[in-house]
Amino acid sequence: MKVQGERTFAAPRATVWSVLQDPAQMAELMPHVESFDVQDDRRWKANVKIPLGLGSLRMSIKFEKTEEREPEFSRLNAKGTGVGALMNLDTQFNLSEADSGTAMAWEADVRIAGPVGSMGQRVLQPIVNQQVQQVLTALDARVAKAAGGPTKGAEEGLSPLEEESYTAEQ
Amino acid sequence: MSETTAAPDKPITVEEQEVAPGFIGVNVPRKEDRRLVQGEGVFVDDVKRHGMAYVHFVRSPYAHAAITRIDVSRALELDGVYGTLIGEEVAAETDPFFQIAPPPGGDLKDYALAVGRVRHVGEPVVAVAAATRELARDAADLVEVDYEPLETVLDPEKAADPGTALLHDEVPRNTIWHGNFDYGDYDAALAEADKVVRIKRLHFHRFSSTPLETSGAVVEYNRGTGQWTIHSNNQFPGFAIIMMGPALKVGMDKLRFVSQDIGGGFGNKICTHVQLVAMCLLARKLNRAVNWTEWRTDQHTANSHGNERVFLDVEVPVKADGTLLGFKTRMIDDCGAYTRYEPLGCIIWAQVTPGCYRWRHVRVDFTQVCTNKSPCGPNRGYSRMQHLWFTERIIDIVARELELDPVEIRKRNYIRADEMPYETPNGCVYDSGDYARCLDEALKLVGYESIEEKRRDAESRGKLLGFGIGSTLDSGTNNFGQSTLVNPELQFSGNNEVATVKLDIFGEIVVTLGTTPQGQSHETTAAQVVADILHVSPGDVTVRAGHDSYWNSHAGFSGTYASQFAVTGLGAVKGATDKLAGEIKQIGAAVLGADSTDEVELEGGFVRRKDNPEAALPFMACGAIVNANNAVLPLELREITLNCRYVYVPPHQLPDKERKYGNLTLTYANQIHACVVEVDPETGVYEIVDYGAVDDCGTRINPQIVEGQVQGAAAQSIGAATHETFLYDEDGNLLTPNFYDYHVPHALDMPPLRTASIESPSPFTPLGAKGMGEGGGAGLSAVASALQDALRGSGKPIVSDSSNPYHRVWELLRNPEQSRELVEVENR
Amino acid sequence: MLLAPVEYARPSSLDEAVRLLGAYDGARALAGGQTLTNVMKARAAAPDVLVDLNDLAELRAISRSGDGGLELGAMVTLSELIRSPEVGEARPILAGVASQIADVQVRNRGTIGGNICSNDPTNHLPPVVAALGATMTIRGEDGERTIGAEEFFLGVYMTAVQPGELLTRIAIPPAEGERDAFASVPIGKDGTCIVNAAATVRDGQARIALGCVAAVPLLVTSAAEEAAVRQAVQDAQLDPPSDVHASADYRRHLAAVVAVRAVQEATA
Amino acid sequence: MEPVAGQRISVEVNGERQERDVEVRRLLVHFLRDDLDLTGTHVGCDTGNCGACTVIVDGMAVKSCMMLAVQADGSSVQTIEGLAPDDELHALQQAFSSFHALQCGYCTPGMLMSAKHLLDHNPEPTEGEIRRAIQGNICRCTGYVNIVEAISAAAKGEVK
Repeated sequence: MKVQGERTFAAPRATVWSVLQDPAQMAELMPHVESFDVQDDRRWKANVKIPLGLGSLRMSIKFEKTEEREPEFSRLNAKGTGVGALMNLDTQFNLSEADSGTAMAWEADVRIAGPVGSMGQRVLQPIVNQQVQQVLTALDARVAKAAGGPTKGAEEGLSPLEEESYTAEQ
Repeated sequence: MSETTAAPDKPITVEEQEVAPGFIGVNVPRKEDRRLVQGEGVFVDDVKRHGMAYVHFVRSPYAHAAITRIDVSRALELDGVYGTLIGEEVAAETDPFFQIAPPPGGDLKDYALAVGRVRHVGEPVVAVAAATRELARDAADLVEVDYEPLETVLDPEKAADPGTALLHDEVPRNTIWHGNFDYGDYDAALAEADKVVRIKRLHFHRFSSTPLETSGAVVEYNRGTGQWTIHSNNQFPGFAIIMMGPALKVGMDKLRFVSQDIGGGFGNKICTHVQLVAMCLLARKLNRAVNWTEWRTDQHTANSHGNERVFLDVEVPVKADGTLLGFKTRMIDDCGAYTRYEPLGCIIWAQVTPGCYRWRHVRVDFTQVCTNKSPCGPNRGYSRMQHLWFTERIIDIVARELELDPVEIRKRNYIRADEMPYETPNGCVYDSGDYARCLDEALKLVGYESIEEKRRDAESRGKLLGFGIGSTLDSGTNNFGQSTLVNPELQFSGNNEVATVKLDIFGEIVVTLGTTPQGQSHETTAAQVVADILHVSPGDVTVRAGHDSYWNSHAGFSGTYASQFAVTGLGAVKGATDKLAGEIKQIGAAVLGADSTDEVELEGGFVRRKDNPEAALPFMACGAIVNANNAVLPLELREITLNCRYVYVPPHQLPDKERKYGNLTLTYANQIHACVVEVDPETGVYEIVDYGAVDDCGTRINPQIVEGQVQGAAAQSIGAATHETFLYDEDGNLLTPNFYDYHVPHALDMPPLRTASIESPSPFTPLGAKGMGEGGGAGLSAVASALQDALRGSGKPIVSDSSNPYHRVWELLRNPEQSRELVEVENR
Repeated sequence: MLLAPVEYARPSSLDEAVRLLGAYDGARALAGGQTLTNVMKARAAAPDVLVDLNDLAELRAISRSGDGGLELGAMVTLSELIRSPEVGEARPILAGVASQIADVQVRNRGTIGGNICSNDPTNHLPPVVAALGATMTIRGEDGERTIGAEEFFLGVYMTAVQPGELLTRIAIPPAEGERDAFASVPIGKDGTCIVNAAATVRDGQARIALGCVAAVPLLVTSAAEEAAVRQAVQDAQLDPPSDVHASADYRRHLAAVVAVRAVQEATA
Repeated sequence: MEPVAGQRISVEVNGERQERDVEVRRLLVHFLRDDLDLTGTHVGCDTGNCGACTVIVDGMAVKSCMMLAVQADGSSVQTIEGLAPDDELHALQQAFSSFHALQCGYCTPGMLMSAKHLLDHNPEPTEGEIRRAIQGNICRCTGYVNIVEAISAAAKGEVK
């Protein structure tokens, strides 16, 4: 399942970059992180509780930066395992200077397997879309905090459906 | 000569007292029913043993991956966990399963659990045994397995491409088997043709009959004798023993197979020997009985699927008058990750090479490849269904392109009744049949005479009406010699089945069968045959429920599969009963002072003198004399046991390996189905509004049971044609792993189903009967045919897939040109 | 398959139920269990405590409200909905749609509250309550709040009912000349919906809720003419999921079809 | 009262009171099959689709794989074993046999319980009502034709 989008932050590129490169800050973007452990500046682990509505799915996720070109490009891989579920996430983003601040073009390829996967795409696709939106909204807040002021997006409390440009496909 | 019985308005009901003497051909009530309607049947999960462990398999979440680490320690720490089994132990204690394919396809290594590598989602990796079902599942969740994902191979049309990843390092190009079949003189046929119809690609999809009872076993190990008792629902113990003995390195008598009631099989329960070996190892390791009951999700993700098959570059030479001369195609068959009954599917289709038609010139290039999907195995209509669907698609596409009437082109090309027995281009001998008459019956069932009125009526309601025909040949009683056509080194041929019939000390007639019925009513039909021969009532005959290889009533090919019981099973029953009747007459003649057995006859449970019916000896006395009072018998009669075993062996011959030529089965029952659909042009949603199924399986031992098989088989193919499909995503995850997404027909989905039959007795079988029950595949053709007809006014799309859910029909409506590109006609 | 270990309580009063839901982390209400039990079998959900609502008689009531509308307790089963004379008089669509859900056995256990709280995108009732403008009353230890469908449905299997809270009542406004209809394209006859839509029409204006095309039922309003309805659905720029039963394109196409059919049936 | 992981339940099954200690997570179907050895109730899926586990709880047909055993505490449950006295057949059981409404017999107990529930609430069902009543019971053998005929005949008293 591929999801991608673009958004702009009212913050300098260096600020956005610093947030996206800091495992500790990244961790706080994720839903319900229960524990967190940085191995080195490229690899870290997190135990998260992903809400699936009827219940939540505990996963231990290994993150690894697979590529980075400061200050504009970074690629990240995340492998998650949990009871009855496997997740593989490949995500990358491009940062560019924009008049209002920093523009980020991002894409993510999320794959979920195991019994949870058998719940069907009709269920998982919307769930993934929503989780991605929450991460992005949290990212807004993070960047704003780092930049010492709210971003446009966070200010208006962007709801998933109002996201500037956002597409999902299988 | 054949007789027609139109479909009864109401199904035939049966009352015991109405049963007349002469039970063959009568609807005797089923002996199986009473226990089953009371919930007193014994299915495998109903078997319990003291201290029994429940087993849960840890299965692969990856389609293709290397196993880098397995840690069961946390599972073993859990209270109530008895133990585990992993691939390394299996590899150490067993040999890989015997492979039917010749090298290099046959070089792959297949074990009871994944060894070092997983090749499909759901493949068993670790088995965990615990005190309860729940605990076993809990412990399975504690097993840690690390995987290194590998490139997956999912597209059968690309599997053999150079550079594609390999599933099995020993198998180049993922090619399990390749062979050419060339019958008649195809090039001459092509030269003679007035028109040549070419079809780029036809696709037969993956599905299975998904028996409602999943696979399972309760296995016990006797340390003293080194023998396993395997209570299971495996439907072909003869084959399972052949696979398991060498793997476990034990003789066959160490593997005792027991089953009573089996909740449907349809071929899908033939290949459980893999899990059964894991059970045997666990039972021995833990020294306790172990229960494995497959979950539905596991059955869909990791049990036998029907073979997926693609037909490429199809070429059909046709005469101006619509006479079909032959066909040429390249077939690619996808058998999934392992070969467990394959590559037999690469030859089984050839039993019906020309389908129902007088095609004399056939050229087929056949390749079977492996992919990272669930292993395939026999599925009702095994391998013939795919091929027969292909022949029917050809007929309808040719008819559409050459604007020939679908009924007329069939009648013109059907093999005729007066040509029977008919030898096909590859040497198979169709024993009997009248396909044209079956078609006429089918047309009556769906009211074909008024089809154009119905079409107008549907159009007035905004619906597109379509009419379609499908046919199958249900070839039965395999000649296992056909296996040598895929692997000349194999030492298999012929077929056999066993029955024993005894007259016991109290006059009880007891029958044991070598078969493993899953709803086919063997107890009932066997009793009918015995009753007729011994002149008693079926009620007087006890047929032991189920199968037990310890009863000494099984042979190398014992089991219930491939449409053969009416021939092999009942042939054995008849043979054994004839022997018994002879022995009873010998006793009777001696006791009643007759000079020869010709002077006595059997009647109403007595053997009596023909010249003086008063002089009669009850069967009970015969049983008592032989078993408990034999000193009264003259010496020469003391060898009589009244316990008769008979092995039926069909008159098969060795096929010609070089030419891939010979008769591959003994009987060829015929089914013609017709259906009428109404399509909503706005959505592609369609409904089957009329459905007729005609079956000709020769002499019917019990018409009601035959009709039940016809209805059930039709329902399965209607399900397969509409919503049932095993689809995978790009990572090899099955998208339909349960009955929620794998939609099988329920009572509201089923169309009005009408049946009729004609009887063309087989000249080659003991009772004139033919194996039957697998003919449902006709429905897949009939539905595809009807949909193509319904859409003819919407851009003449070609229906090229056997799976036609609503969205595919909508695509055809939306973009007919795309499907039209598959077809071209060359006018000479 | 089999459930993970879980604890259980069957309170006999609403207050007790709310207290239990609040007192235990990972506590979850168990209504009919026709969805939750299956998700727990797959271990895709593993609540720590199940609070069984089946003894709460006050949640089983069906009554006409003063304004002629309907008050439905969250634990009213689908079978009770089908048989209820009140429902038949006030909003027959609820009975009609309920009778299309799953099968008799499921309808005997499954509840209206459970159906909308699970909010599987293929469920029948979320679009219906959205189209009817129903309000949901949620009770927590700090009291009750009543919200509309737009606030209630948050995502797949997710609603405004927070941990420690309970859906107690669904209020259906009086018809007052509104006519309702439901249209769907299911898999087979009355199978799982591929796409569905509920519509209410009054004075030529239609309120349509589309199901199966997003995480939550999608509400569109338009004039009741076919062209207007098609336009309204197109303007909604649907981004439906693709799965084994339908591509996103097919769902998008069907959404317009069932919307039109629902409106046409309501106006017929 | 506070949540428990297991409890002693008392259920009236086919007219007999049964008391057992069960884990909360134990499904009613496994309570019947494994704890009470009433193996006539079958399991055919893990998603509540197939209906092989259908039993009647307090007069209502339910799928016992979607109900916890503890939820049946204090209830009255009827299974296939209780449909008729040991030596007798219920009219539906006789009809299923007469009309050849079963082949492998695996779906039959659940099918019979759904049919019984139907006739208890609707003694004279139409064919459509019969099909609707067994929609939640999957049969892979028969195509349902004879099952529908059998239920109809049993309702009309056309079988002895």
